[in-house]
Amino acid sequence: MELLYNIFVGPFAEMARAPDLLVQTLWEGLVSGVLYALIALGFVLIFKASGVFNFAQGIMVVFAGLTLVGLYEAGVPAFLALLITIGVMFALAVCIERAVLRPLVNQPDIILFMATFGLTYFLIGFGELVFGGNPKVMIADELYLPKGAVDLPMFGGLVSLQKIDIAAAVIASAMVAGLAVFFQKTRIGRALRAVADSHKAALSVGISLNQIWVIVWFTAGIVALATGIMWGARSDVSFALQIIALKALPVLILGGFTSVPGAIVGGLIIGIGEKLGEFYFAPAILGSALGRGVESWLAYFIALAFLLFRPQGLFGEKIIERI
Amino acid sequence: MTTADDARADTFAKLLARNAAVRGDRPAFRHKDLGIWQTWTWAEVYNIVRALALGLSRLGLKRGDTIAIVGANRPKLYWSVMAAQALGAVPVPVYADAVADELAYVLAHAEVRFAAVQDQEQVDKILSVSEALPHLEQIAYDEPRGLREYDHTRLHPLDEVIADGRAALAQDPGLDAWLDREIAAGRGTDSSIMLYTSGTTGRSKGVLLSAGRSIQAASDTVAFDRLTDRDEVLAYLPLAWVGDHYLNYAQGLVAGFCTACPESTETAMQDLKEIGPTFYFAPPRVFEAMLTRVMIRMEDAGALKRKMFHYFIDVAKRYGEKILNGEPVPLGGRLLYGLGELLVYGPLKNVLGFSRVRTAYTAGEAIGPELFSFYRSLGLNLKQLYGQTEAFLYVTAQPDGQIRPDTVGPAMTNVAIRIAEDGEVQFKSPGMFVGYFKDPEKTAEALTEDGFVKTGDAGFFDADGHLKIIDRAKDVGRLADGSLFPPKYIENKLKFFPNIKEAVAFGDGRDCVTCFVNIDLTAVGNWAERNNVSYASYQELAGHPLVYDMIEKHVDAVNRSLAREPQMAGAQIKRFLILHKELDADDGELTRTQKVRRRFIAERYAPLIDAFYTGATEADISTEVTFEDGRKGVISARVKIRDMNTYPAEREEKAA
Amino acid sequence: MRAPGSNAGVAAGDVLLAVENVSLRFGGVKAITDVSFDIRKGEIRAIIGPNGAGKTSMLNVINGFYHPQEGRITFKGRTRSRMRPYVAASQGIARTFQNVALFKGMTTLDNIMAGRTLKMKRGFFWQMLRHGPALAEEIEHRRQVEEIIDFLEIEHIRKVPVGRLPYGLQKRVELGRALAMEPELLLLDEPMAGMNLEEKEDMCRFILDVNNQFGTTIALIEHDMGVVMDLSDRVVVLEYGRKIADGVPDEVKRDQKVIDAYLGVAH
Amino acid sequence: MFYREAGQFKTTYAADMAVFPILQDKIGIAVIVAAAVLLPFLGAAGIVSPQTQNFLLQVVAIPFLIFSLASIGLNLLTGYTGLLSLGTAGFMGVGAYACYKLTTYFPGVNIIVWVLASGFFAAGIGVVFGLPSLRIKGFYLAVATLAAQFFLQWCFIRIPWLYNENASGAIEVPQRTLLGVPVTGPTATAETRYFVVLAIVAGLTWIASNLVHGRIGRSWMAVRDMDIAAELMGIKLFDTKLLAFAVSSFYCGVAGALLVFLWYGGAEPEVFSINQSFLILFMVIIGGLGSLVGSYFGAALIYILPIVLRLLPESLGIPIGGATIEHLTFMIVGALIIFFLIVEPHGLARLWQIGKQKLRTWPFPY
Repeated sequence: MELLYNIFVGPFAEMARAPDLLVQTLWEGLVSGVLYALIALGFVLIFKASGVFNFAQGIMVVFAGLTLVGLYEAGVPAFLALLITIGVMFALAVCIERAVLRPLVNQPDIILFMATFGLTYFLIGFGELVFGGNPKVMIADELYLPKGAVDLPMFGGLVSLQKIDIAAAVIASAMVAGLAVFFQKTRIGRALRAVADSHKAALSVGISLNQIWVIVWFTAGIVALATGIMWGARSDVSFALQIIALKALPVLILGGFTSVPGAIVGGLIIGIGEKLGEFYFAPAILGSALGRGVESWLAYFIALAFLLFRPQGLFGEKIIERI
Repeated sequence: MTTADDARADTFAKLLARNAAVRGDRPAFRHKDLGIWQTWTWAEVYNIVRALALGLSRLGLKRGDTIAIVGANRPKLYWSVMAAQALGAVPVPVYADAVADELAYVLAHAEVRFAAVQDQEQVDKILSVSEALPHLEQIAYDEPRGLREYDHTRLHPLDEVIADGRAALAQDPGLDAWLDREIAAGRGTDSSIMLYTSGTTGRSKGVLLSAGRSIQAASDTVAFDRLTDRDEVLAYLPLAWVGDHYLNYAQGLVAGFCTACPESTETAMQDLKEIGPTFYFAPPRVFEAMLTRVMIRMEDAGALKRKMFHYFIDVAKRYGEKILNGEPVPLGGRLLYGLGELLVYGPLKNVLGFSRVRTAYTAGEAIGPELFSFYRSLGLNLKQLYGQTEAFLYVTAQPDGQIRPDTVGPAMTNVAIRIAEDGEVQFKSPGMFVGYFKDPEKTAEALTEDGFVKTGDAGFFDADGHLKIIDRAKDVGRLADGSLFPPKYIENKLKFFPNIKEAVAFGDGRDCVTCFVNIDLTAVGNWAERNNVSYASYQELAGHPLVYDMIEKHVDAVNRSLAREPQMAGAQIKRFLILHKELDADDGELTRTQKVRRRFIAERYAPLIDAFYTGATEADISTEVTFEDGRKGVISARVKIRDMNTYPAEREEKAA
Repeated sequence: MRAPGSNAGVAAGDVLLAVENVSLRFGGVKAITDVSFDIRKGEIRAIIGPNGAGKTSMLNVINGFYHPQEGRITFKGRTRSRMRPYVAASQGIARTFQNVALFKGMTTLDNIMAGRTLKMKRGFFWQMLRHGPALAEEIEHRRQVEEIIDFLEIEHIRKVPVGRLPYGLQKRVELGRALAMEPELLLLDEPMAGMNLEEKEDMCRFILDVNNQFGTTIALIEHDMGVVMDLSDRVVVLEYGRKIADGVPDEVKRDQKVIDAYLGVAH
Repeated sequence: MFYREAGQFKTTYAADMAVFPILQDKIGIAVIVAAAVLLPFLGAAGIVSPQTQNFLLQVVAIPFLIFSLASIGLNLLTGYTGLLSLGTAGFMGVGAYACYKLTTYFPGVNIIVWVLASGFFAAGIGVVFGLPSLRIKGFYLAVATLAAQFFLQWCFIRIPWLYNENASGAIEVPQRTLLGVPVTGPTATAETRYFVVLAIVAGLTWIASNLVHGRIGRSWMAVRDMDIAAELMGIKLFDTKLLAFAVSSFYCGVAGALLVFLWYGGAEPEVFSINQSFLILFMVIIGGLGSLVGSYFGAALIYILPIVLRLLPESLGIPIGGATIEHLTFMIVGALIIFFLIVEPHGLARLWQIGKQKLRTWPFPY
């Protein structure tokens, strides 16, 4: 009885009691949701085009961030460093295509999945070898990313929005829009969509599969870089980040593995859900002592619960099994 | 098993009883069935056979009846033979692949009242000719598959016959005693089996063998090859062939060893490998096919492995046979061979299923010396024997350590052999046949008045007293100077060279031996490629001087070897030519079984033969040929003739 | 190999399975519309019809893989509105598939052994030890499976992973797997699809042998009209998910609707 | 080449269905077992120095065996039943913590009993997180196992009761004895612990092989290869999958308990982090999905190889900083994973099979 109260009444009462806090929380959720979405975006791109579930997306984020910072620390001007980093991500895409994807073409998904694990390990080792293992501070200022916060008076309280978060949201939206255009309008984009359906189709568009892979992984690399910068600016650039790659899984489950908008929506649901759970439900149900840190698993439970009712995901339609 | 108790056991039924008593728990038969080697001990077999015998007798089988045995090597069929013999009936095994009317002929001629067959196929065959078989009353079959719909008034599953026998024995203990009496009533003089000789010449004849003699012969050879009840054989040869009945059935019962039956013909090789027999027989062509398969498969191996393989095969060529014959071999050689055994010979014998073979025999036709020594050099104790149905197989066999590719060994224990003045081999043996069934004249023809069997083969003993078969007696001719001329013998010697596909020798009544040679297109073709000899057609290749030189070497080698044999020295080849076309069955030059039709060829190529003896160095010939598509055409060619020099007959050196 | 007493009390000709007014939809798509027919004990029943006529869906309904929105299925006297795969299997309905659905990673032997899972009773404990009763049971069933292997003449591929087998043999192994369930009703979905003539003849022989040696009732989908006419006792014809004819081969062959359906004449 | 199978024919189904039907294989296994048993006596025999001896057992043999056990567990689930799991470490943790609680509450009871018993707790949890497999497959299912992984690890951190409110927040393994000999805790010698681990791992491997060669193993593989066909043959998918989850988690649980009690001697929740799960998964993939022997190969490669890599430089006298070696190791392991996936997606087990086949048909190539 009391439990039921703690679940269905308590939290909402809490929200109602301090709406400004609620807004704050929602905003926080929104922002982390955006970043999840960005990572998920990387997954979706690659999954669409090469059917690979790219576990390495997480480390690519870290790697991109580290390269950028590392180069800067090595004395390279910030924006040059940015360009070089982009170059590095391209090189990385090419290497991956050559060394991993091409030899493993037509292997079962699980194998390619595993290969990206291997890739992750390699990049971790490489990154640490080159830039050292300890966390770095993102060169936000040098990249003219906004600092500080704007405080909006709301419901008799103040909701403070970090400028960097706003920037993140804007950039993320811009990126999504860009990608959408890229997919809908450009020839390559259409080719990519074609590949998602069938590899032959892609060839008929006149682009070799290998090229497409390079492009896709490169694009994913750019997304990773953006994510790296944003995330880095909020906390810092460390290898711990790669774990958040796994957060993308529930996001994708909700959004469906191949849908860009799905990735966004999923990301937001997860992000906001997590924060709400963290601040309202968990303490109410588990008590303030236990209630902390549920973020680490809540996302998966949300996705799981969701799956049990819609196994095909948010945007996928019902699969009819044939024999 | 001592000769003493064989003397007591003078029928197979008694032998079976003895085995059941002496080694009741030793395996007697195996059959790869339902995925595993089902195994029956001698005691079990004796038990089943008794039940089966009773079952058959309840169906009406009596002493003196004949019962056809048709099918592949299956325990139940062997047991049917035993059961019949226990009742004093005479089993008549028939080739499973015989077409309906051959089958009809044999069954009718043998007046069988019963038939024990393998499966639906054989049943159908018999039923299809049943009106030609007035005597046939009952048919028992092994595999019920597909037969359940059939009318079962004359048809019985062997299992039911056995079950019926069992039931009867269970009810009436008296029957046991009756069975014992029946078995005891058997005499060594009774006919124990009737084997039909394959009818190459005229209708096939039913060779009657007696129990006592068969067992005596088997005992001799079992002793000769020291076979015991620890041995295993794989029975894959046709039931109706004397070889199977002797090697597996008779020797099995005498020695008490275990006979294994393959699952099916397709799996025979695999089954051979699984069983790993200790005693093995195969005709030369089987060994030849096996060697070819080995070489082909090795071609697919990696370069390194291939090199190693061939290297050690050479090592084996050098030392293998010597080691096998217990001759002195340098230590280095032994070590090298030992290494080869580990790396090549051992594994090879293993994959071929020969790992455990103690004694292997081949017979039936001449075996190429190359082929023969290949297997021996691997350490496989392969030997030759000479025999025929009328002798219940063995006439001669090679004792361990005295092996030669070109002889068939000295007379087998208790066998008397003599060479008639016309060169025909005649023998008197413990296992020799009683007579041809219902055919006293032919029996008389086959025997000399003093009771020796005429083999119809011509041969002679070499200095070591090893018999050497040279040809069918009727084909052996004489040169003008009276020296022996055995065409087949010479031709075989030539054909052992891979480059020579066919050879036809002439000389009967002439003053010297001459010979046509057909080159083997594939072999010579390869040779031509390696020595970049270019050619456009078979004809051109055949006429090529270099090819002539190569063949000349071969002929020369044959002459040398002939010179080494006093009786053959006269038959050395004086002149030869290479035919411009392949001898072809479509042109009637070969029989369908690829045997040369000497006379026909002689007529057809008369101009060439004349050229031989007029001393011309080349001759023109044009022959009509039939092409693949049946069109007729004429090839004409100018064929060169080579003269050969011959060697004086040398004193043959003793074989070590 | 026959399930003991499987046709106890049921004389040949009795209805083994009856399908009544079955309709099946996927979303808006109608796969089967109001189809009724029956399968009699011991007969070979063919289901034919042009592509997309709903033949396979029908089989899927019969062994409970699809659940029809309307209609009833009566099997061995029990009427259900829908079958469940497990029930169907344990009640004696076995099945082969249009495009072979073997367990690729397993050998011929294991595939057929898997067919006997339902018949194996030994629990986890004994399975864990793989001795005593478990081993005895395993051996017993192995023997039975060997009977099937012998029956289908696939001794030589006993221990070959089925993934490596040619298509024709795979189909045969699949039949063996179905037989291992000792079914009373055997559903064959295009058993001869993609076979060469010789393989087809073998398969025909096996199907007939199964039918008359084990008395197994068989329902088969087949495109090869010759085969259908030779094999089947009765034929039901579907088109666009509806039944357009039902009867013995000869009358079906002469049925105008059937001819049209196959010649694709516009209605 | 060393196989001499001619004459090795089977006259009973029992012999034909044996796990090692070939004589030469039986011999091989016997040799391996003997070697494993004799390993701890190398020191006593003076073949290796005591330090090396200790190193061999403590750093190489014991953990190798434990990881092998864990990968067998995961292999039963992922390799045999085809259910991808990223929660292995979580289930191992359950085993470890269960064992810890049990032995604190009932110190009297023999620790071996608790080690095995803790497997059942893991099995229970495994089943719970296996429930979603009723409806979801493939990567989707991986989410369920990830949920398990993170939830369980969170529990290990957040629930003090689990680690008896130790200030350190970690398990400290108490001393427990078997027949008076200490098997856990600081005083337990490497030899003793090695033998205990060896016995348990060997025993469980034997059981696993029995399972996969029988009805249950066949149902698992049937579900893996073609679940629809399996279902229509009367194999209950749900039950089969849950059983796989249970058995697999049991193995992982025992492995976890061994890991903490007979190797580390104490553990923070970090030990059971997602990375541990990945390592085990690598072992299974590299070793070979659906192969028990493969699990051992995988464990050897993924666990022992880095050790070798660490030792290599100094043994070669190349001066490299420890950290650098760490990083290099990461890179090499990562590269190796990709390399093996490329040369043989079916893992070392397949390579082993191919090699064996070559030896059997030697000198023929096939």
